[in-house]
Amino acid sequence: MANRLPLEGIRILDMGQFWAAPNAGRAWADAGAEVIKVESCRRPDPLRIQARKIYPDNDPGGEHGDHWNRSGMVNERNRSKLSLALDLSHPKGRDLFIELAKQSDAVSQNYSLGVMDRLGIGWDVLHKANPKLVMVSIMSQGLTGPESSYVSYGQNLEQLGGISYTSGYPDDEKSSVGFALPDPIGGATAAFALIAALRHREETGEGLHIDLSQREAATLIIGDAIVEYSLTGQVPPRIGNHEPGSNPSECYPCEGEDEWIAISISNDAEWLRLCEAMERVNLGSDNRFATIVGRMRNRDAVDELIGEWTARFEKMELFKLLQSHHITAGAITNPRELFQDPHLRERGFWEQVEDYSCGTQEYYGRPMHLSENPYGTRTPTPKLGQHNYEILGGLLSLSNSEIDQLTNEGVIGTEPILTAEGGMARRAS
Amino acid sequence: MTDRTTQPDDTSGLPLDGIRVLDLGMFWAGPFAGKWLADGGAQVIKIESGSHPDNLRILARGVYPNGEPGERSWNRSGMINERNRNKLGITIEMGTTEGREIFRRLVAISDVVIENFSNRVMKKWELDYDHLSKINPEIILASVYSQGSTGPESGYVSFGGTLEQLAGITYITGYANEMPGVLTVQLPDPAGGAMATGLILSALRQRRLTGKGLHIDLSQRENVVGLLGAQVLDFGMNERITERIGNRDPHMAPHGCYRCSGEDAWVTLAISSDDEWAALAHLIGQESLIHDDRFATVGARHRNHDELDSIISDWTKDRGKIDTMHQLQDAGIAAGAVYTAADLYADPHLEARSFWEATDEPDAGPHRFPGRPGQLSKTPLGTRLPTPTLGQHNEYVFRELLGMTDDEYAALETSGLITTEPTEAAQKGRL
Amino acid sequence: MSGPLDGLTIVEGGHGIPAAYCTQIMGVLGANVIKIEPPEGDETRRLGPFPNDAPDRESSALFLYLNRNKRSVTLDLDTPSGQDLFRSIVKRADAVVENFAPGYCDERNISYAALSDEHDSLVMSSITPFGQNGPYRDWHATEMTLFAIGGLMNIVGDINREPLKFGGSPALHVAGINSFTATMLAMHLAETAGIGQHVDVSVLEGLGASHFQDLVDYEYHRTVIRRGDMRTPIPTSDGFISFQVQAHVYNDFRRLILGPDAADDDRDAASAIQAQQSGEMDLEILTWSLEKTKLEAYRLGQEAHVPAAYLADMSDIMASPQLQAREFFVEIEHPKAGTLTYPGFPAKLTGSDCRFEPAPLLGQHTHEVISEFTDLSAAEIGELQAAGVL
Amino acid sequence: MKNKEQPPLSGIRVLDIGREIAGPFCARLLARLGADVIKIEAPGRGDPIRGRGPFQPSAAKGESGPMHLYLNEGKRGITIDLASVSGRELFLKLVEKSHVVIENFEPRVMDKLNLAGEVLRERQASIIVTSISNFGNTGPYRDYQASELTMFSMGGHLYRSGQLGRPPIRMGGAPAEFLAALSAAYGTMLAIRSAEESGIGQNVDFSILESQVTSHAQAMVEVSYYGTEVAAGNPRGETLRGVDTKDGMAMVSAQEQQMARLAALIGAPEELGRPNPLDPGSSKQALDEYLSRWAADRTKREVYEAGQGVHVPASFAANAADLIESPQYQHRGFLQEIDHPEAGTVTVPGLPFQWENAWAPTRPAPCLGEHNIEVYSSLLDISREELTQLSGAGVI
Repeated sequence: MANRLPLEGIRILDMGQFWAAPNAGRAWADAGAEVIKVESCRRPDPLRIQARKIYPDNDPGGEHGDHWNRSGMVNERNRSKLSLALDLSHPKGRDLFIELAKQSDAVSQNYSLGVMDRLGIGWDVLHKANPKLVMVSIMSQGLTGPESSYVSYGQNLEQLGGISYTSGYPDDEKSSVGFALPDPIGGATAAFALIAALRHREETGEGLHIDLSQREAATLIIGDAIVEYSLTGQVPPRIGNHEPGSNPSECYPCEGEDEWIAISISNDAEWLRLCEAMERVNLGSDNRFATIVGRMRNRDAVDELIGEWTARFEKMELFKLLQSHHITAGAITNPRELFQDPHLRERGFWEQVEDYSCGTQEYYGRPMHLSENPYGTRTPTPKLGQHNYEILGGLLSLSNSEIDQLTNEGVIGTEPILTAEGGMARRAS
Repeated sequence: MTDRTTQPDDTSGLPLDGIRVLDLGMFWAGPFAGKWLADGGAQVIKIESGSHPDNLRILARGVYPNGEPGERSWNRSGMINERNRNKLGITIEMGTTEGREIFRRLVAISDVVIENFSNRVMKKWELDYDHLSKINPEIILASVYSQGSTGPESGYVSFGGTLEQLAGITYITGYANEMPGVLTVQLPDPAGGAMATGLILSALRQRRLTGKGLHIDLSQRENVVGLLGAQVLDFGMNERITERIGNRDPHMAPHGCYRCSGEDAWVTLAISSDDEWAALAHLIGQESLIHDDRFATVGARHRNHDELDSIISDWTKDRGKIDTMHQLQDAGIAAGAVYTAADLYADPHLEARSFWEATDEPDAGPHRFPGRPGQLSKTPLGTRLPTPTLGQHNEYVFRELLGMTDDEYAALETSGLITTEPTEAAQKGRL
Repeated sequence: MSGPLDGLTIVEGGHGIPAAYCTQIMGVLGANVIKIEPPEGDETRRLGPFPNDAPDRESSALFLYLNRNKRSVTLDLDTPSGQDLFRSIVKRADAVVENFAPGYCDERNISYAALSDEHDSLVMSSITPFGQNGPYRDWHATEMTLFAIGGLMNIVGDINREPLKFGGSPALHVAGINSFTATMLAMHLAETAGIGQHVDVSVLEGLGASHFQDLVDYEYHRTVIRRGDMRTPIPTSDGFISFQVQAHVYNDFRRLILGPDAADDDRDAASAIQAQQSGEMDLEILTWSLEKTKLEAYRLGQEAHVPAAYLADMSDIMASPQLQAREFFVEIEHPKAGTLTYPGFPAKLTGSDCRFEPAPLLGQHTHEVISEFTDLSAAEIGELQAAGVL
Repeated sequence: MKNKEQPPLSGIRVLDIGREIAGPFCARLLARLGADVIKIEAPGRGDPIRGRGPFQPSAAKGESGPMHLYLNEGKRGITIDLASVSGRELFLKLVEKSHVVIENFEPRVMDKLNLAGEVLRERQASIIVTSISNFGNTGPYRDYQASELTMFSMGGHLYRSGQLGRPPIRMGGAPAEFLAALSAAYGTMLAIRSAEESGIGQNVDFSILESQVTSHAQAMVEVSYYGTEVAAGNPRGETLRGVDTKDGMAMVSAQEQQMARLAALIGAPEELGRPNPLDPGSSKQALDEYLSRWAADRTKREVYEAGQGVHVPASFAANAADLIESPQYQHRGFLQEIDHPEAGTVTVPGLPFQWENAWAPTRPAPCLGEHNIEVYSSLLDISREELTQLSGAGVI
């Protein structure tokens, strides 16, 4: 019983594209849900055919020439799903989709505002078709409100959500960097919102529509700034790498070009341990540095003496050395280093997947283990339309000839029709 | 202001050097304050009279060396000698106008007057604060009343024991759920004496700031109620009247007094945390009890306190109280043997702290008496002078301080205003 | 002026009753008392009773009483940052009154030696159960164990049963009074001669110096006094009273009980009193007492000059005509605990008034005091708070 | 069947023994959806986050810090000394009446307290223990110490931030911990679902480092496919392409197909709207110059509105004040006012999604031990006398 996956028996139509929504879809699929990635040959997930394409060894072709099935951005975040390539702009396509919705528990989508309605599969239609259906719409700024139709990328949402303002060097507002975190944040939010909604549906018997705003999700990261402003009337200042209560907390140079380590000293005892690690025990009793106030008032001197010491070490060596002295430190690592990192390797974080068109590849796993539900990638990311027959035949019990017919009419397919690409950029990423 | 040339002792460097105190105190609370000030270096003149010596000199059942009153028993009473060290002793018949005139002359050259009569006496003598301040505007009068100078009961007489009852201590002392007992350790007197001393020192500060003397109207009863603040607030908070709970504690458990081997031998112990409980269980060789549901948690130990008591008693009953105390303390548990006077005098810790101070009374001989609660690092306090015999320093005080001539002084002696012996009537009280 | 200790700044440290009660007295007399609490607060905040028996660190009856008039600063003295702030505060204070465990201050470089280094006239009173030295220095103690070792418990209770502690915590409170006195003694020298010093107060020795008779009995003729058969008080219609009859009032006492025309007893006072105490007149006394209330019996006795007393419980105390006439009780409004009735102050000093402000909330004055006593900026204070030092 | 007025997680009880940010925020998300969340803190000191100000000068200690008010809103608060036998027993009694425990101690702590999931399930088979740790409950870095800065440093984002010659600069707020809390809430919901079906609880072992690694747009798959991320070499110095306005920074992220509309908007020559395929960079640069001149005498909101008016992704760096005044947020009721006994009225973000009755009516962050009586008497029916004993012994 227990090792039955938590979402077994749940069917989700995942119309997500780009990043945030497909991420959520993968999370559900990994956890046992039957997640059908619904694309169409006219409008496949833009990441299959559009900007920021990444192919194994940078080779689009591969042996079958199906480059749209070789896009890393897609393959990374659509694992464990089924694929149905269904042209929703075609009346038959729309009807089939509605039929599927009747047999599904949830629909997830992140089209721009209004697209679903234009396609004739808006909430009202689907809810009517299946009163128990749960739909999650992952929007830039939600389904309602004066700015709900505005378009944006992750970096815009970082700004509008209030993250950018608090980021960067205290002395330079422009120095903040885009990390496009609103996407993973939005995805994670959608993932847990849907499970809560499903529980609600099961207890009340009524479907519902989750209206999610990625901008609001981004604001969660700096929620305390809102509270602070409401208390003090002051906009909290940008504090750079400083962490409240930690003196010092900063990035210090390491051996090599542009290599760094972050150190955060949260109390006097930790400072003493750092002095030991630096073999400068005498500094421990140096009144300039012994107390928090001292270290604040002699900040430059502190940074200088730490910096000249750290510069002598390779960052990972130093990371381990500092940690062996129970000092809070972290090397500034890049993706390559993370990919090799022994800790992540030992935790089995990286998953080897035998992709359909890319051979064996390694993708990141998930940030958690469930002791009773060991879950993970069940199948590789499907090829476009890979499960057309299985799904239409199985769920809608269409005969093969009926399905062949749909194929010929272009309602379903397995190859993108590389025309209508316009307007993609308008969609929330 | 004091002429030191013939002063009986040297107080230079001590905190109160140069302060002169007239100590009319009787019994305990007043004299206790006088002793504190004398220890601190003040020149404290204990004033008695032949007709009214300090009652402790002439108690019905006094305490004398080897139980023998001997000659001049009034100078051999332990109760007087234990609490009047470092003072000068004189006699004045305060009942007479002449006597009070002499007293007034002393007031003029003094800083502090201490008295613990009932509140009628000083008025009757026209020596209340209003009168004294006319003689010496900078004088500080410390009245250690039993219930203060005002109010319907202000004239009532009391002793430490009766004050304990009136202030609520006696009611909450006793075996749980049983009739109360008349139980006393006379705590109000030392408490009142100490409070009076602190207030006198505060008053000296006020005088430094204002240039004016003042009257301290202290109620010993109130001083004792002040020791029960939490119980007073509890009544207002929860309309709860604190009752007797024996040796139990509202927070700590086990918390009690347990019989040890030997005659009337007992040890107390108090457990304030799970860790201390574990330590105790180990010590008494009952590790299994540490996680026993009856005792594992704070609430459980309170609920099953009776069981705990018998378990602990079983362990203590065959052990010496002192050894047990040491064993418990070594295990980090708050414990104390129930000490008798003999145990106190024999205690190595008090010995190491030189708590006991040697005196040598002219008529009672060498003895050791308790020191004091507080020790000063730069100006150590100690016993410089034994308790004076009745009127011992008449000559110094009247001749040196008041500058009386030989004739004046002789006249005093013959008139019986001063003496070194209690009157017959006074001594009768001792029969 | 408001109080005799106006202008004195006292820093209080440590947990529990003695130091807090000592500085409570000083606060009532006008001193500016700064209570240094660890970030988790003084232990007495945890001790009941509480209003409606609901534990709350802001409304412990014991804490509210012991800490009125004070300002509370939270400071983590286990960190050099906290110790440094403690030193800066003391630098501008007149006295420190603390009851940390012996050695605590030395380990943290806030001992008298360290503090007086830059402050000649500083008075520091250290209050501990057993004093700053000697074999028991580091022993644990409570009200009861000190009452026992102090030799007082031995004389309380019934000789055939276990000795008793006094109800409540009077011994620890008296230790606070003793500390007040000892501290003022040192303050006198500090203020008049600029000489500060360290005052070592031992609770045990305070009790050792508070024996009425049994020490002397032992010292003078090696007699060990113990508690006797427990005397029960005299019942009245609504409670209990007792008389302490002495020689010179013995016949007044006879007339009180037996009527105005009772003849004098021709025995000598001592043996007469002994007879009375061993029950000779009990029947007559009962007949007399049972038809009176305890207050009536008390008054009649006192009017006959016989030291009489009634066993007052807390309701009697609060209702006492005497205490009310003296306006002994005061009402203090506290933001969390509400308005409650407190004991006032046992003495009235001409020319000055007592001060009664509520006890502080935990850390209520941290910001205020730190800004007043140090040159720290709001931002620096914020960092210290975030780091858990304040 | 439950009526739909009740929030989705009503009936679920969560014991939040978390501290600082990740654990408490995870619990707070569940509280907002109607779970009965009991925040359990150490007596006296409480959650260290309480120390994070700014505070009003005379505020009661630890009750009115913005981060605390934000993270612990919607919960009841009690105190237990988990390290004491008595405290541990109290906690286990609560576990018997709860569904979820959320903790973010360092991994060794729960074992040291003998409160590992296996132990808890002896008392309550269906209990779920969500553990959010920096590096996870296994692996060589398991017991390493970390903070927001060091976790974000190791997450593979920081290396490309900031300006050359200056240290890398972290993202504002606490993204590593908040993102972790959101994902952990998902894991917890999965476990709840599983437990409601099977009656069997489990441990959710969550790693902040791993959640950072899964938060990359493409770098990880680039490494996997190419052996190196495209952005390799030295990427630093690249910052947001912001433009200065009269009152702050804005940004216009026009893509090729949007250039024409942008050019028209800012009055740039039409040809700049048609980038030269041979040299797209040059026209982009020229366009940027027009853009900055155009933006210089407009407010950040004007730039935002105008850009969006022509369907060009435009935005501005909103600060807390802008967000509270945002018409969009006000329309959606994302920010709400709560009255707090110590702090007064504060504005707190709700959840970033909504449906009818999705949100539980909330309550202000609890004062330390505020609900001891309520919880201990009503839930465990412990007498007030015993509560006073427990308080005296420092257990609560």
